[in-house]
Amino acid sequence: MTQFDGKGSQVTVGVPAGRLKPKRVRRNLDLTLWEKLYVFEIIRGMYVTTKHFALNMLGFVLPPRGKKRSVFTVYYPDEKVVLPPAYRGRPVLVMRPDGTERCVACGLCETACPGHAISIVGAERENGERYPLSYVLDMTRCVYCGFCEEVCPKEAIVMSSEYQGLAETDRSRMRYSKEQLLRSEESVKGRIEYIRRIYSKCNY
Amino acid sequence: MSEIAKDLHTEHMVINMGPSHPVTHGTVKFLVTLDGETIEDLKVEIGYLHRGFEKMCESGTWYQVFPYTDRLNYVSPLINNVGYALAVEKLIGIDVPERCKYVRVIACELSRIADHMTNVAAGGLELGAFTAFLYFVEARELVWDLIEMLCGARVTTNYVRIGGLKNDLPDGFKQKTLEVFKRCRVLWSDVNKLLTKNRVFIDRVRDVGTMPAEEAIAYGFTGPCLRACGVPYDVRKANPYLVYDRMDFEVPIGETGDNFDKYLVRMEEINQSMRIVEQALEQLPGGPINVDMPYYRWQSKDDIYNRIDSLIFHFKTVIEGIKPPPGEVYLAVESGNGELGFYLVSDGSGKPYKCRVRPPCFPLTAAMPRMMKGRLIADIVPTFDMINMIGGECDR
Amino acid sequence: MVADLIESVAKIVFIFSINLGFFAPILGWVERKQSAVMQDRIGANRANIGKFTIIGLFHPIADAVKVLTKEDFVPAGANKFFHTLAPFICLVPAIATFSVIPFGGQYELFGHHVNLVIADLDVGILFVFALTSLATFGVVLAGWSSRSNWSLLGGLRASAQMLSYEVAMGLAIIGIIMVFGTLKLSEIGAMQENFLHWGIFIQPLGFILFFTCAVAENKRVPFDVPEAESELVAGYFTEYSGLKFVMFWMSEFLEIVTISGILTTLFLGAWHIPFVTDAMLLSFFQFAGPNGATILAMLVNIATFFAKVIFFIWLQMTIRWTLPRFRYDQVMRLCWKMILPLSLINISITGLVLLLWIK
Amino acid sequence: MDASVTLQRLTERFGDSILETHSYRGDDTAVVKKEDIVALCTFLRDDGKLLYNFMMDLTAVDYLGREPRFEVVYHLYSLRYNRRVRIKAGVPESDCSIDSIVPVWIAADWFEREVFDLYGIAFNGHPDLRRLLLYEGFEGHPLRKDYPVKKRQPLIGPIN
Amino acid sequence: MGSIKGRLGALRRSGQELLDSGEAERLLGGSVLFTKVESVVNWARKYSFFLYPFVTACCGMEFMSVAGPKYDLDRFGAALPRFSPRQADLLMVVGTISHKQAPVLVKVYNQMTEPKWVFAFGVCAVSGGFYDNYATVQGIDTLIPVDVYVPGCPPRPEMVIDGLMKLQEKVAQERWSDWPRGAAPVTDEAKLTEC
Repeated sequence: MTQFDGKGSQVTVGVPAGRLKPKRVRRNLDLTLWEKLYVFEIIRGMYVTTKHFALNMLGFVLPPRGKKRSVFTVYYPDEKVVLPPAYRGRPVLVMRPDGTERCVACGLCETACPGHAISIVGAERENGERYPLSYVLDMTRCVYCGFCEEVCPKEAIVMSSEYQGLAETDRSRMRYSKEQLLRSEESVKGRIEYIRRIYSKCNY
Repeated sequence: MSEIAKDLHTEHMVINMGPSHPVTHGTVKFLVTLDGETIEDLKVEIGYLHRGFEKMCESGTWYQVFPYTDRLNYVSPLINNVGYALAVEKLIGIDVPERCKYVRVIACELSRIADHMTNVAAGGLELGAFTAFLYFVEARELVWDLIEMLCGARVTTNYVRIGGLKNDLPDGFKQKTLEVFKRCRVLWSDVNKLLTKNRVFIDRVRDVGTMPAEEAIAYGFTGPCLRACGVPYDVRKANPYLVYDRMDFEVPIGETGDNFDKYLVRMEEINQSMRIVEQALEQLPGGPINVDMPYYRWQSKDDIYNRIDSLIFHFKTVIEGIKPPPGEVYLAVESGNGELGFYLVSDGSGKPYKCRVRPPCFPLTAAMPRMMKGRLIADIVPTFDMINMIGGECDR
Repeated sequence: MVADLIESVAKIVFIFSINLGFFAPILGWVERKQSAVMQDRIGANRANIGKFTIIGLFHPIADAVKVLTKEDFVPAGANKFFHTLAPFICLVPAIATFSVIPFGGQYELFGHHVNLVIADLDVGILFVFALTSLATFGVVLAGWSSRSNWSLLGGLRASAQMLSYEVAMGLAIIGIIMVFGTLKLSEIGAMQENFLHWGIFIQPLGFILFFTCAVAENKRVPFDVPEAESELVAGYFTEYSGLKFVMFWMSEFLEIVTISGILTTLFLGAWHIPFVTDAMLLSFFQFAGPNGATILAMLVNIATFFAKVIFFIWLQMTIRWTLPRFRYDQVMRLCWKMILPLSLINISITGLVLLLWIK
Repeated sequence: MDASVTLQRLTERFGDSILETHSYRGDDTAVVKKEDIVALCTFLRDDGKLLYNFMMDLTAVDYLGREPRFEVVYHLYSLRYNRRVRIKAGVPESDCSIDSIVPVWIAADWFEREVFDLYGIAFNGHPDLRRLLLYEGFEGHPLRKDYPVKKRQPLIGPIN
Repeated sequence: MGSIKGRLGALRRSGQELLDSGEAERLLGGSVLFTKVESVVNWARKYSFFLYPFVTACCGMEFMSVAGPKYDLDRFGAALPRFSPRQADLLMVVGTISHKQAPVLVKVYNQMTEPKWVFAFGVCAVSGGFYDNYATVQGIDTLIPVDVYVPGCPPRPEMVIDGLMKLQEKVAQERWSDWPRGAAPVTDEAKLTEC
């Protein structure tokens, strides 16, 4: 039964707590003599941990098919994790084939960014085209929320799947200028397809 | 004995379990007055992670609040997103399509599984069971892979939008979920074997931090801690939002409200959440996931790229923000720690006038002195872990 | 005379090189690696010289060298002498106790009688208890002299726990002494030649009780209440840094080895291989001539002794990573209300059986 | 509609002290005078037909430029009847205080301290009214509309 | 005989100031032994960080999974958390530091024993992230000297491991004259309004 006029979001009045049929979790857990003695439960616990130990050690000798070893760890610097297409990594500016950036310095990403990480100075070329004279993205303020990619009307800035080489030993080197942000179209092609698919008309 | 104690003139030892202490996860200070090992008096001081959530919400548009809601209860970020989006939709009076409701329920339940796993793991870690902690961190890693496939980020998801979602379920999601749940159930049973019947663990958590039901209600307990006291109050059953009324799941309750009950309720809720996700994946309907109303939901990129009126309208809504009708609304959702309420006041402008979050773990932390009076100092550890106080949510 | 000198120097060098040189650093690595693989992860394997990482064996060396160059910190106002003395009092008993444990039998080598134990005291077990009670002083001194609330609490808890568990350990061992009739560890070891005479079959309850008390005496996990990370930050060694902090760790690892040694000697038939008596062993190695045979037999016996020690070390490590921690009063209750009565019952049953059986 | 049973019983019992009631978007709301807030809350908790035993949330809103500048908002929930109500009490800036409802629900203790800390509304009769989230040396109440976002008062100064 | 006495006389001056001025090398002729010992010690420090996890906010979740099974920080010898500042050498500041927490952070940094490094984990520790308001410290390098900054909110475990490897490179090139660093040069009770 909805509580108010039809159009509002459907928060119905459900079963009050009194008449709800709950599931009791505590009933059969009083300690039998078996559990009062510490020893047997400790042995059961050690069985679990030793099973993990044995399986993992075995995993080194004859690894399961398709994996190098059965242990869950990824040896990061040597092996990399396959990231899903949705992953939001570092924001990058997309470069047109002729080397100029797609961005027309409209400033939408600058307003939509919650952390005010982007600061743009727009300018016009002689043929009247707008382009960003300077485009500074402060990586110390960016929180990878993806709003800039979502609002950009020109697909000029996208969240690439790069996440390496960002750690620095001094903070001033983390304010990326236009040159550090530019990426060729091919390298972010996957991401652009992905954007077109998720924001396409069929989802509305 | 008392006359001997008189001239023993022993005075109490005051210990400062400061914010940077292993048990307080870095955001709470306990001022403990000790008589030997028993706690005479406990003063709790919070606010070490107060980051000005409400002030930042009031200075951004309605859309820019989403990244801030991720960081409230950062163990289950999607539930905060969905809660805020539902509150704004209730304020505006729009309703999202069916498929979007199902995907939101799936996202919420995945986040709840991650929340309960992290809490039980941290509880085990603080008591010394480091292996159980790492088994559940491994299980949570698998659940996070699902959330990363869905939303693009592991912790700060920023996935839900007002009137819809950012993107639809990726393909192959259902098959991967069933795989992940199979492994999660194996790890769940491992931790269950390690902890539930283990006399050492039971001794540490049984009859510690007990709370009778009426007092729990008076203190404002909600969520697993209230259900552990035997009160079957769950917002998903009391005021079912989205499609929870079509889901068949049970609400586990305990008996005495001590830490062992809280642990058991959370372990049971992990199973129930897995059941809900599987049912939701079965009944998932087709159709769009966003409401087609340009005033409240950014339009699709096809329109923006090709039509000039959509482009102009897109500029207007992004710069000024959407404008819900003036008014106020309160909506509660069931988060990992209890009832997470959003109280929104809108004055018709693009910025929220007031965006209040009712933090479920706030009253639980307030009741810590009541639970700890007269207990031993070592009892603070399991009690504080089992109420799952999250800095971002408690201090906002 | 010279032969005796050589023999004892050889034994001392052998035991201390095994103990301090091999076991102490390796156990740090074993604990990290075993706990890692048990928890589905890898553990330290990145430290490399050139391109060899040899599964992380350089990490204990890296730890040691780093700790040597760490700042040696003494808290303000703390008594520097006691603060520095405490770790030594903790470490010395852990090393010295191994001198009483026989790691092999008695052999005739080149006409000289060789008894593979450093100090064959006829009050072996008593000596062991004397030294373990010394370690309590080190812990309490560390707790008191660091002038901080946490270490004081840690020190108090440690003193209460270690004292009460020494009593329980003493009573748990009396069953073995009654059965074997002697305190001399080498004699106890010799008597367990026959597989069915192993201590664990004669005194199963005694074995469980002694094992629990030994783990509690060494403050390992279910009983690591004095240095409970989550409650008392780092317990009695909160204020220690650098080498002194690692000496507390070293004493803990060495005590693991010592406990494994005592357990093997008393309960698991010291250096005997099951169903193989010394005579059979010597006859088996007859081809290598009398002296060669004794040397080979000696090596085999030493190897079996250390195999059993490694088994017990592995057992204690597994317990370390499986169980959560007791609360302080539960540790006390377990000792006085469960282990003590059980060991008294154990003594009375053993006495009854001895009376009826032997008579 | 049974939802407005609460408002009916409230207007019958406290007719004069209730200034206005509405049910915007289905949330029953009653704006009351701040003087008899405690009596009203006790009635809401103890009345047989209402039984609001949960005090879910207590917060304040700063309507700068309107006469009773602040408004303390209580959200209550009845477990037995599964109903919610919102009580709002206007608090003028001149006499910036209101009676504390800790005697009615003990949960209100920290909520009131937080409102005092961030808005500066004093609660008379509160057991120990101190700052909750901010530190003692902080002057001013940050969530007021006239407090600038970036006005920092750090305890320890920066290096550079 | 005289030159040896002269050399010893030079060494008798306070070792510290001698090391800074680099005169020791000129005197000892830059013997290979001097740099060798230093590189061995740096190698050892590089592969055995005892971590002090100063965890406050959402980055703590990512810190758990970095120390967890999938991205095992223990592979670098750095996952042994020591909660007492005396025994720790790597202070990992994980999450947002509010002004109320700032004195605690500076006190913990001062309590740490000497060869200590600071690892800013996450955007809030690096620069206050998107909490540019009255409550948050705008970057912990305004309080304590920081060695490595890792952006990201929260940073992926791979970015944390990148940061740790960058710190290891930095430690490998350190000289003994860099230590001791001493306490954090911070003024107490500074009341800054708009900054």
